[in-house]
Amino acid sequence: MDAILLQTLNGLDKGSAYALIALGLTLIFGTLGVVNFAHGALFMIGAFCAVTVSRILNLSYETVDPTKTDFLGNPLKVKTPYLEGWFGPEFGGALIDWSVPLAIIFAIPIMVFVGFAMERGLIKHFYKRPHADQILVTFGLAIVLQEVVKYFYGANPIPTPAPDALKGSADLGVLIGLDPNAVIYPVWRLVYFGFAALIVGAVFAFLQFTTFGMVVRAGMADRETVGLLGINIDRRFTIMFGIAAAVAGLAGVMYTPINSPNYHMGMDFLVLSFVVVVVGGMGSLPGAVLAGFLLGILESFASMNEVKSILPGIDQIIIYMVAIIILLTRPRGLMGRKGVMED
Amino acid sequence: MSKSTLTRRGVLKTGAVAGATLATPTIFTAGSAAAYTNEPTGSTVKFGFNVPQTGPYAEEGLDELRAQELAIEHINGMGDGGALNTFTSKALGGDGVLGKKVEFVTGDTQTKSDAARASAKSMIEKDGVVMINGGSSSGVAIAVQGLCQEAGIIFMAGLTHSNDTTGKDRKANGFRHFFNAYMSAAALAPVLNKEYGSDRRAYHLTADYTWGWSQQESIAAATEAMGWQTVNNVLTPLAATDFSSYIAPVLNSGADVLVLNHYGGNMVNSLTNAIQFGLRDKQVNGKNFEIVVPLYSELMAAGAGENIKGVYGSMNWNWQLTDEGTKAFVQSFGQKYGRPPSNSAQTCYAQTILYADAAARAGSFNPCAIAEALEGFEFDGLGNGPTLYRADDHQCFKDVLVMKGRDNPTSQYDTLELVEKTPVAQVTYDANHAMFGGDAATLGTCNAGA
Amino acid sequence: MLGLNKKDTSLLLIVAGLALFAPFLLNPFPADSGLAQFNAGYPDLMQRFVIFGIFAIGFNILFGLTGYLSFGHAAFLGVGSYCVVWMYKLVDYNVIWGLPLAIVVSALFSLLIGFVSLRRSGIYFSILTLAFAQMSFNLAYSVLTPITNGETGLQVYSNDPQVLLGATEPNAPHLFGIVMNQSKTLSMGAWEFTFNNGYYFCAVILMVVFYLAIRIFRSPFGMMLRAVKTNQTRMNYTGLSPRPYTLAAFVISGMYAGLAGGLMAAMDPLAGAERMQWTASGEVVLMTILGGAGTLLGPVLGAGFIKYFENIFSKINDGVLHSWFSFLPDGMENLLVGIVHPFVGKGWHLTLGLLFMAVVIFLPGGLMEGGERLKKRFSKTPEVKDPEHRPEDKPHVAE
Amino acid sequence: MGILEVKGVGKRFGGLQALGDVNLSVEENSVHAIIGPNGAGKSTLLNCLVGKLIPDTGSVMFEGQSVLGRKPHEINQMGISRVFQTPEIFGDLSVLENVLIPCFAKRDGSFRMHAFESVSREGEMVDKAMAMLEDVNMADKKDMNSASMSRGDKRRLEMAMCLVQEPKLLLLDEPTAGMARADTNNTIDLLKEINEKRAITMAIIEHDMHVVFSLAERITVLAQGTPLVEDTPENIKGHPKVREAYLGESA
Repeated sequence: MDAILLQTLNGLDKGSAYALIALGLTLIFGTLGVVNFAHGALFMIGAFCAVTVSRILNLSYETVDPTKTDFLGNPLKVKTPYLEGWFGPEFGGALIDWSVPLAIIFAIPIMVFVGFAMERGLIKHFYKRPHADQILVTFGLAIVLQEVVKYFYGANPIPTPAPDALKGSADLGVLIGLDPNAVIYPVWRLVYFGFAALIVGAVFAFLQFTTFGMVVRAGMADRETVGLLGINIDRRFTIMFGIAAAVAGLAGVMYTPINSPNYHMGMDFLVLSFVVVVVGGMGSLPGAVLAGFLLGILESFASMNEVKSILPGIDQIIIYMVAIIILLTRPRGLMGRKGVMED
Repeated sequence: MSKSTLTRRGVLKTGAVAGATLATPTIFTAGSAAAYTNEPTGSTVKFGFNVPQTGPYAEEGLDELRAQELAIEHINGMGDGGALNTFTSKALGGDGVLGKKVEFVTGDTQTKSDAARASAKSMIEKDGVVMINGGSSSGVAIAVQGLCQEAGIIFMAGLTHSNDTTGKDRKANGFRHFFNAYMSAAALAPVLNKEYGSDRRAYHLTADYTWGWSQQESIAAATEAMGWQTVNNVLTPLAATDFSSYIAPVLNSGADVLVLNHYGGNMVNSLTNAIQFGLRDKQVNGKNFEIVVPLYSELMAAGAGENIKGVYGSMNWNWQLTDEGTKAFVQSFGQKYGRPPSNSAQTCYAQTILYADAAARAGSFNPCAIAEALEGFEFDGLGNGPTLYRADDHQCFKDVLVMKGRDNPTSQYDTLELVEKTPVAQVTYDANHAMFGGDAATLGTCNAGA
Repeated sequence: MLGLNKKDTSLLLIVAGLALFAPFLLNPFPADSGLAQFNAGYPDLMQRFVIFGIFAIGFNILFGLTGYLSFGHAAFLGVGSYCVVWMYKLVDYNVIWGLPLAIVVSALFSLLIGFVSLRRSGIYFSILTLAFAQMSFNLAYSVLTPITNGETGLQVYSNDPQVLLGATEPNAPHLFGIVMNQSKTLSMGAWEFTFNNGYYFCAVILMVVFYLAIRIFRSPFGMMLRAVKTNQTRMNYTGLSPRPYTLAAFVISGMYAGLAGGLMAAMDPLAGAERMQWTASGEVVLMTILGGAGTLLGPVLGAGFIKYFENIFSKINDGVLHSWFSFLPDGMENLLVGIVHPFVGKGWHLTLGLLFMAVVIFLPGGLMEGGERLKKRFSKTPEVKDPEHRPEDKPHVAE
Repeated sequence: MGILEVKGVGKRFGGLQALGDVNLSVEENSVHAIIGPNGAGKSTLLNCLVGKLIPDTGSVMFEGQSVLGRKPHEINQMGISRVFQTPEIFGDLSVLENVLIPCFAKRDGSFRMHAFESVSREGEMVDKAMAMLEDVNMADKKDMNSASMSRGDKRRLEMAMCLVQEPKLLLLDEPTAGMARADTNNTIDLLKEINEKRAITMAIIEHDMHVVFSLAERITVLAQGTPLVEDTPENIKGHPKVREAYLGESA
């Protein structure tokens, strides 16, 4: 019982990342009809926004501590962040401690800008090109982006911890009357799930209740007709691309305390997020979110010892197996529309 | 630096020579004209450094490359000579090897057996290297070692920790300076016993490929021998990035120690996730819950950040050692690159020096002569204290370090503290040990190619 | 000749000529000059050019003709390799046992995967093939280790049965005694040219399969495959069933992949699981698009292009750069090295990524289109301006 | 007994009764028009005939054999060809190849692995295709990329592709939609000629009454998924039910 509860939580948490990435991918796909292999790179750039903010907050001046030596035997240079110097260790330290949540504020404009730049500078010219060309050019872009990040930040993972207040774990089992230690779950992962739910909700509300969203939804359904109404759908689609980039970026920012970010984390998620999108049904936003959570949960359950002892290695292939089964039984994924991406 | 052939005058000269020789009659030379593969004929000899330069281990590879370049400098008599000054063998005189200046070429293994073999082949076939050194995974090491055996050159392994490299996959042309999973286990077990007691229940998470199994088998055997129980061993996919679903059940399994048989990105993530779940803050069976990471590396420790505080693991070598060889190497490396070397860098440095020294002692670059010179070679002064290159399996035997994540690091490089230097006798095993392929494992015969 | 028209015959002859003289063509620089870094005429890379050329030719029969984009062809490559190494282990080092088996097994495997995956089209098909290939890779790396030797890769051990191994037989892959990794070197002054048995073995096979590919392209079957790509509705209402045609193309391309994988193991007796990873499938997709999907020669060019970058650019380290620019004053030298540094050596991925983008932006039809534009410019025929035609134009099939 | 006998065919889409109890008989060598206002179910009926849709009830017999449950390509192989409202051709292929494909389909059936024969050596097939192109005055365009042709040419090409199969029944979905008057008349002449010379039975769905009355020997009027009347053009012209269905006039 507690094991099932735990794995459900894990599934929801994994699913959150899948769902957020797939959501952005589907937005781009549904509105622009572009297969964006660089979407994983956007996730990665978001994560490195957090790294950068944390580095900036940690900018330090050096003082020499003659009592200690460094690895060469020279007097040790001790670094003190400017922030702590300016605001005192109390408040300055708190700012540094909260660098990941603070990074959200910086990441949104940066990601929107990156999205605009990508769409206007590159993707725009590929609307009418075959999907294969789109794949090639965005894949090339993804490689370039990750190599640039690697050049500046190295290939090693960079630890980017959560604020102290949100570290550690919460005993959820006690809350529902189970034994202590039965259902222990990391606080930050709960935050991540809540954050993902918030973002998903916000995107849906935005599309559902604003005029802008209405036009975009109409455009997703039938681009030409909306264009005929004299609405500048292209401009709106550019904005959608910015939003999709921001969603991927925020998913990345918040992911950094869960796993130390590295330059290839985008590629790690890319294949999986495509599987998620396709299982959900190309062009269907609810489908992407649903499939994200579904696959996250299935993956978590597949890694339980009880399951693995019956089917060794099942956790290695579960996602792909489920994808195959769903695609064979439901031709267009869980919630896909007819005629999208079947040519 | 290494290849200064394209000077302006050089270009003109080669151009002229080219024009002249086009008319000369063609000569067919079968590869067998030489006594052995890539016998150096000119005034230089080429080493091949095959390290991961792209992919997750790129940083590890970069550090290996730094150390290899430094070793070449020292062999060629540039810089401060580093550990050559402390090395017990004095065959190298700082004027290259056997009167030849040492050059090097580099390749990218991408941490894939296929790509590693491709770049190794390119170095052998195109650049004519006499040895290959480097790498940061056992799969790659075994694949390239096999290739070098076939091609008839020497392979000086870099970071490879699987028992198989000098176990069932050992090769006459391959040599390993790095320690292995068995040694890790042998060194760690007594320390764990001392720190955590003999009544512990261990839960293993193991990367689902040969190295992971090899390490898990070794650790389980060593810890069980001192009274621990192995509650469970769960295999995790190599591609896994989020280990939450493997870690969540640990707390309720009755285990009070978690052993993470992971390396690289896997280790960084699984350890980070384990700390997130607050495992080390818990009490199980009336004891503090503990985590062990049997194989540490500086770079991965840096990647895991503060999560490694207080976590035990083992290493081949660390820059904090105080022997003369280590000090000389760290000083030299630190002056040049502004950072302390990692243990994989030290292995590659030592391997390059050892190869050059063996060639100098053997008086030839013939791989069989070099193999003979390395087999049973005892030396000191390269770090780790007295070391033996065992003839039976081409494995180095030396002290193994038990490390612990430092609680209060003073700098970004000061992530681990040295707990114990396990003496070599304690980590020595028989060459036909069951974990190393038993009696069936043989080196085969040395292949000089050609 | 051989049932080909004049144009195709000359194309075949060009490929044969290129393959035959590759050891010369790929080694244009004297062996001891600084530019020798760019020489690609050593056995391993030449073999790779040819083997990946075969892989891409086969992939193009599926993707270039029918438009079905498979992301799982690396699985067949891996299966081919495993077959050949297993034959080494069980029978002996003669490649004659393994290669046919590699083709047969990969045909069966692709029939199975193709039969299931072709129930869907478009990206759904792509993801299905991707899923099958990733499952194969993940299992080969871990659970199936008894069959695949997992991470280390399948190789021959001295205690393997090798039932037919004779006492005098070479202990390396060979064809009736012709050892694959043996080479002869021809020195002409400062130049060195290497002639490798394995390379010529692959090159002969390349010519055969290239010839077969031409025949397929020109056959009614090839025309039907192009019809599949263009308009399946019309096909159905013309009394033709698209699926068996597509499945046949899938299996043929799977056999090409299996053959290529088998040849990899024939050149180098080790089969690694990474060969089956999605990145390997992606690589052949990139090769085909980069060279020009639907063209006969394009995929071979694309394969050569990518393998060249992987093997040549990755080896240019700072030391090499310094030696190139050493004739300049120190400041200039360091500046130039600094500029070039991020793009070579460990940065070769960056160059490759930039080139992908450049090719697909400026040459929508791949390298083949670049070649054609050059040809047009030099033959000075009046160019027909057709700006509207351009963006919609898919790569012209069957050049 | 007609060449095509439709009996009691009905088709529902969810709550919508698209076709209800349609009966239709097409005589051999005749031209039979199916007319009706928008939404009358003409296209649904056509799709039921060619295998794209399977009717819920009723039977469709072609030359005494049922077509129900057969796939479109099987039905085509029985001898039913279809011309679309917007021409469906093989855009990437040349004009000649477009016509060659149905030639091969006719000769080799729905699938054959003729992978190592050369198209250019199939002289008989090429001759046949060329002859067809001559007939529709497109021989000079044989090497053209068919996607770059005018709409009229595409329509002619599609017609040629159907005719070269020598079908027994040709189904035409608004063959003159969007055409100028002169082109429409040309098409009428072409279809007449085909019907007479090649002895091909035709069923036409058409809006343009001019076309219908120029060509058809019998007309079926559909309204709301059911046939109102089936009669000769003369009788249909003045039929009160037809006027009502089309113009909303009460009788």
